[in-house]
Amino acid sequence: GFSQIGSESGWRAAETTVTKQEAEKRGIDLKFADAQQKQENQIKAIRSFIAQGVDAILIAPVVATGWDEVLEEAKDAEIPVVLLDRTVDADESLYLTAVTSDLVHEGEVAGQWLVDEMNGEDCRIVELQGTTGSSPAIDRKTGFEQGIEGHDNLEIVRSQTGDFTRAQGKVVMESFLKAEGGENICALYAHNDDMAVGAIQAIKEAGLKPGEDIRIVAIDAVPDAHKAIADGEMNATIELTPNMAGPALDALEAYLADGTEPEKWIQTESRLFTADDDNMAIFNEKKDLGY
Amino acid sequence: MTDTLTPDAPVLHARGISKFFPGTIALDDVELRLMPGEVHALLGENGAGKSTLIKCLTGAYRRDAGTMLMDGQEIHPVSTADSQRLGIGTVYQEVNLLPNLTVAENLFLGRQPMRGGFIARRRMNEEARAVLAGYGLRIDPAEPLTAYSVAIQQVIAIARAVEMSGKVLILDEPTASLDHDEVQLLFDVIRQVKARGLAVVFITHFLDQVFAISDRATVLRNGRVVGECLLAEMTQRDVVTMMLGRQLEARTKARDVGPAGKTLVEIDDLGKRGMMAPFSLNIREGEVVGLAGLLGSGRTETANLIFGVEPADQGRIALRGQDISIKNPRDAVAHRFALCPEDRKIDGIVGDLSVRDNIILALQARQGWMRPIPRAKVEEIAQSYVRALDIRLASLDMPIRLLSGGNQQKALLARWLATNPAFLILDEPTRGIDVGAHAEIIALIEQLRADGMALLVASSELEELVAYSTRVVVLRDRQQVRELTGDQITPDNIINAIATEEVA
Amino acid sequence: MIRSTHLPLLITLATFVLAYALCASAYPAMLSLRVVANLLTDNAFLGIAAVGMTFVILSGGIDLSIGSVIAFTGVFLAVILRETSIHPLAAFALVLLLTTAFGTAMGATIHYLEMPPFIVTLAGMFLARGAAYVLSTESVPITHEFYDTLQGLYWKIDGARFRLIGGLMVLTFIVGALVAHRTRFGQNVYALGGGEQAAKLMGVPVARTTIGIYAVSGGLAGLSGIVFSLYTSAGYSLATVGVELDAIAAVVIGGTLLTGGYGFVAGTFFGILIMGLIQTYIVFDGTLSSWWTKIVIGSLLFAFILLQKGLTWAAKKRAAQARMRTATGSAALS
Amino acid sequence: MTSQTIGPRPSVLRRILPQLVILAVALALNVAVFPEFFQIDFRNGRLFGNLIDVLNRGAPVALLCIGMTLVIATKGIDLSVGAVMAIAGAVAASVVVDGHGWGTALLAALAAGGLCGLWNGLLVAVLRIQPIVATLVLMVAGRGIAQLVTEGKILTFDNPGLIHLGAGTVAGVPTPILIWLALGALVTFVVRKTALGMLIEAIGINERSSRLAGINSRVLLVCVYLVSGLCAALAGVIVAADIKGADANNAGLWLELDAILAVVIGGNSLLGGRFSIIASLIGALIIQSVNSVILLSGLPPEFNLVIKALLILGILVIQSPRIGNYIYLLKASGPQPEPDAPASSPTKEETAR
Ligand SMILES: Nc1ncnc2c1ncn2[C@@H]1O[C@H](COP(=O)(O)OP(=O)(O)OP(=O)(O)O)[C@@H](O)[C@H]1O
Ligand SMILES: Nc1ncnc2c1ncn2[C@@H]1O[C@H](COP(=O)(O)OP(=O)(O)OP(=O)(O)O)[C@@H](O)[C@H]1O
Ligand SMILES: [Mg+2]
Ligand SMILES: [Mg+2]
Repeated sequence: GFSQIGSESGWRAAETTVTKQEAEKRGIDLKFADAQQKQENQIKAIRSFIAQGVDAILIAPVVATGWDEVLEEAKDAEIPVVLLDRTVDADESLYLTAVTSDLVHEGEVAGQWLVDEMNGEDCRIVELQGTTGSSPAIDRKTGFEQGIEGHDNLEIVRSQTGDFTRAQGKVVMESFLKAEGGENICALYAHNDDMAVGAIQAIKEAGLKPGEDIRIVAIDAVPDAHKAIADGEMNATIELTPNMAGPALDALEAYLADGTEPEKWIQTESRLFTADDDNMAIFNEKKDLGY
Repeated sequence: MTDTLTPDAPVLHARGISKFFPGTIALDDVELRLMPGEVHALLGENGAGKSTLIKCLTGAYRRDAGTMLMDGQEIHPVSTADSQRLGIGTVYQEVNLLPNLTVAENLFLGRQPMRGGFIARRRMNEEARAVLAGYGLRIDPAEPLTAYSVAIQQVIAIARAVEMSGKVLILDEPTASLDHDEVQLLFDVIRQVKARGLAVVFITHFLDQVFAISDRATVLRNGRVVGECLLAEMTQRDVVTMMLGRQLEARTKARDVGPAGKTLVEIDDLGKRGMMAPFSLNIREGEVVGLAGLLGSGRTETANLIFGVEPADQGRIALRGQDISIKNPRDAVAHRFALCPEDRKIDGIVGDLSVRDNIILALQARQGWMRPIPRAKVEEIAQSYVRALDIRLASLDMPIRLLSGGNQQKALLARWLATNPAFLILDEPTRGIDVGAHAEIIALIEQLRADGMALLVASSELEELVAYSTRVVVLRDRQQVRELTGDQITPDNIINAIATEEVA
Repeated sequence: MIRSTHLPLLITLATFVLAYALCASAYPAMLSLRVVANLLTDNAFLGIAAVGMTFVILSGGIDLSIGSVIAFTGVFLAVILRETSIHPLAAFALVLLLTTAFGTAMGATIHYLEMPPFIVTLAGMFLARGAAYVLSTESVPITHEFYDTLQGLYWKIDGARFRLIGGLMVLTFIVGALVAHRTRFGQNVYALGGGEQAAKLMGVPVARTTIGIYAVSGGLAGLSGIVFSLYTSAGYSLATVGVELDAIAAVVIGGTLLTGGYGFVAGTFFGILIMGLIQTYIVFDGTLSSWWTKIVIGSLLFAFILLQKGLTWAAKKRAAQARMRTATGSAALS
Repeated sequence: MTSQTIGPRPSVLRRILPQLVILAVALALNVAVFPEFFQIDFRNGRLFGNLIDVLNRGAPVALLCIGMTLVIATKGIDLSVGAVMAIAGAVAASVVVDGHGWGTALLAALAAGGLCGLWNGLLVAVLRIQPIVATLVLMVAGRGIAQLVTEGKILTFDNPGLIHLGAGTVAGVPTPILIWLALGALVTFVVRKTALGMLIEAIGINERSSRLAGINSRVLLVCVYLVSGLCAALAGVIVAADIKGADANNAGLWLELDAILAVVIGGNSLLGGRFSIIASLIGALIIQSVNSVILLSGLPPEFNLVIKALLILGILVIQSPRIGNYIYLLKASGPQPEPDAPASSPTKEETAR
């Protein structure tokens, strides 16, 4: 059983596709349950999986808290649980392993990139946050702030939520451009690529050159971001791999075969892509993954 | 009016009651004195302010001026619940019960018998059954209210009001939808209540009923009291003159039916299963066909079937010899049919629309939305009918729901006359209409007939039917049972026709 | 005694039984006790909120704020238990007081300012969710041992756990049904739904009843929030988005008319179970993609509405024919 | 915008005065948080300024509320418009991605929106399902259908014609502004120059009476939902064109609530009847101005919802009939608030369908 959050973003859709592909590759019968972005639906789905007697459960938890009870039930029923792309605040004994990236680290990489890029020059940064209250928004913000800490030349002057969507990214960027004056903004940090892509359009419409007048760094590395980097409209993106299921299923197979306990945290790589990479090639590679 | 007509002190004494609406002074310094153990008629034309006065007295409206004394103590009811607590039970003009509750729940709303903190449903039903039996109703009080006819609902509303009233019982046009027998039943109840020493306020436009049951009357005109009188000392003519402020010309009794023209509408075996047995009817131009019958005999159903409100599932209708198909009211309107419905509130008025829009609604609907009637024309039509039918209003722009009941009825009549129909169906055209207007409407029906229109009129008032019908069709249990023509048309004959097979 | 007024309830019940039978024939595992226990536990918070929604809808109103109030309650509890050392029971009392007051305020606004419930509760929805954000944007875990105690209370048969919160939901439904059908307040709610003007003229205390209804709904949303915090051991300001629509759907599937006046609290119970069943079925199926899940939920909702329409229509037709056969109205008058 | 032929009412200006005042206040708030709010310059071939943004960003809600006003006038409600936006955007995007022109894409999107409207209309007018439930079905399923079209991803396109609809300008003015102004004017004109407006109001107030007066209420009802679907489709295309991609999951999410709010702020009753499209459009601008205040204020996003709720609550309270009555009372010793003639009709007074 695989309890997915939903399909609120392209990245999420890609994760679903990849997971299904990985399962197919291994000849696993995957039961898929979409929670429409609601934790309660995920809990219901897990309970139903238990009632059905599946062999293992994959969850991409929508939020970190609130899983103890249902994980305990899974443990009772002796069904191993693997967490994908986010960990939970529960006792480690309740799940087999967690395959995640480090959200804070992603933010830090982005911050670090900007520090290197600016090389001591003054820079006024605007930030497009994810959905208020969601853990990627909180962690990526924290990470970025850690990344630029101690560099007084870098300053976040405005920060608003763009709800992880292109449309909001564009709208909020427009207001940033007006409130601060486009010339006064030197860099944009967006919590995901979709918002950055929206913001790029807003910057163009304001008569500025994205990527040159305003440097742009975002997270996820979705195909459109690679394209934007290839076009010189964006500077950097940090990959959050949609292939969480591969390592997860590997760990599960090993565990079910001979009881090998995997490590509690399998961290995926947070790779930084810049204009130095062959972005068009990556774009073509990724574009059919369901982003 | 300082001279006391009865020696007792009034149980309820309202003084200087005034009520203003935008553009209207509905009540102006009105005084009402109710003695214990009397039936007090409140009389006046449509829009005179009777219903408004009742609402001010019972706290449904806040009055703008005036004091109320109950047994000499000043009272200030600010809601109907308040007035109920003070012992004033009221039946407002339209049936005011809740269609979604059962009979018993309606009867006991707000004072349900309780046991252990919960409503004792079984006891409530039993008590309701007992109470209703006192009104000659043997119905299951656990059934929803809507399972019963409007007449029965009216009786239930009255029963509720009587049960609630410790001192005063107010009935606003309670008899408008009742049959003769039911009216008698109601009068029995009123007499009992009166004997218990309550004061009863009785509003109606039927003067016979006023004289049959009431002791005293207060007459309103244009929101002012024009007089208070002991009915024993008055004649009907005096009262009418007081109400209208003028004499009502005695009506010629002779019926002048004139020659009828060509056959306009032929109805053949029209019927619908579960609603109306098939019936046939021919109506000629310049002819008024009356529909008589008891409550629930199917008069309204007949009208609705012809007009396509409920599509018939058998039979045919022909207009001037040609078969036509009427599947909905729109088809009917297109063939120049018109139906002035019985229940004006639900089927007639479009409450929030202005009187002007209401009057041209049917005409506009027939013309289609593409061809709006020009402003000037609209104004002209509306003005002319307001004048012709003497509709009392502050302005043509006011929402029609603010008109008094009788004036709403006239506005609806105007709506259909504006379409210049060939065939006009009137369902209870005079319900809730005052004596003056009553006479005007009867005159209007005769006028329309003389102009060559074909009319089908359903009414519960036999005198009225007799006055204008060229033929009368009698219905019973949703079947045509008799047709009366010419000199056969007398009230007695109609009653006989309605009753004969009752024994069978 | 079966009366025509009980028809919608019976229809809902029949629909549930039928649907369950269909599901079980496709996946026999759905007959297990575990599934039944899950239905109760997983829908507990929704059920409790839906009882409040039933009252609101019976009166002809609507309450869009409950999802946000649930989230607010969770965050409030989590934050207050983290920041202070008060006992959870005291916190429960406090939060119930708060949410009831919130409902009361909405009811008062609706009544005294004559504003439509849809809009007032929409503003309430923004406000409650906004207040939750202000308290904490992060999801806050609750780690009080009292919570563990409460969560440890369950009755286990065959691996199925009947938990405290499921029981609480059933209790709420029983109390709700009693209040709706056997108290004056309940009758007044129905009266308001039958027609506010008529109810007013019949002496129903409209102000008190309206405010009471929204207070009940707010209070039950608070209770539901407590249950949700027990369910997830956390408070999260983004939780339970759109629960109001689920609750409305459950109430409507349960046979209550959105126009007010007609319906049963017990019907809502089966409405909740039917909705739960749909979700369980989709998970058991396990092949539906994200979008097909939405489409299937929408279609099933439509199917239920249609089924209800059809059954109601058939029953009405039968009743009309029965009436035609029996005496007409006036015959009942002597 | 137009003079009326049918249903003469007190002058349009008087009807929309409260909305105008509130809009002025909302704009003044903007100036308070951002003094250069009214500054507009010409940059990069387009008008550039906050005021333009308000007009431009208000476009989707403005378009939605044109149809929504008509639906609400018939005592209905359309919860599905957000989902229909997503469907229309997805259809338009997939059509241009398949290599067709922008005209075809626009037509296809409008057809899809029309179909959705038709479906809603049939459920409401023929199957007689309560509008809120009937449109809830499409609200739930519609987003799924949109995702089915895009297969869950954001369908990016670069057809300049289509993009022009959302992000382009005509004579320096952003296209969306022109579109909603034109559509608003067109619908107002059609509705008020013909008898449609009055007939729609009539069925909203008392459908039974209207039917008995010969109005084809069924067809009118279907038409009204159809118009709402078309408006939503147009809004969906604009939103997709604006970001050069169809985001099925997020496009128009919760916008139905904003549209309903705009209609209510426009002083239209949710119980049906009298309506004013112009007032609703001003309502949409008011909402967008409030959003603009939030964005320009620079406060942390946690406060967005609270601020929005409070501002909206304030606006609605000012508009409440009660408060209106008190103001009236102050001006002239008139009537008190009180029940109108008792309604014994079984139609419910207090509903939000
Ligand atoms: N809420 C209101 N707003 C404005 N005017 C009103 C309102 N209610 C009643 N009126 C006006 O007050 C006057 C008195 O109406 P009322 O209903 O009391 O008349 P009535 O004597 O009961 O007439 P009827 O015999 O037709 O029932 C009428 O002119 C009516 O138009
Ligand atoms: N919509 C309806 N649904 C069910 N029963 C109805 C409906 N309308 C009327 N009835 C019933 O049909 C019977 C006929 O009622 P109706 O009042 O229309 O007859 P009528 O002969 O026109 O009498 P009147 O016009 O004097 O009231 C009544 O007993 C009523 O209960
Ligand atoms: Mg009256
Ligand atoms: Mg009749």
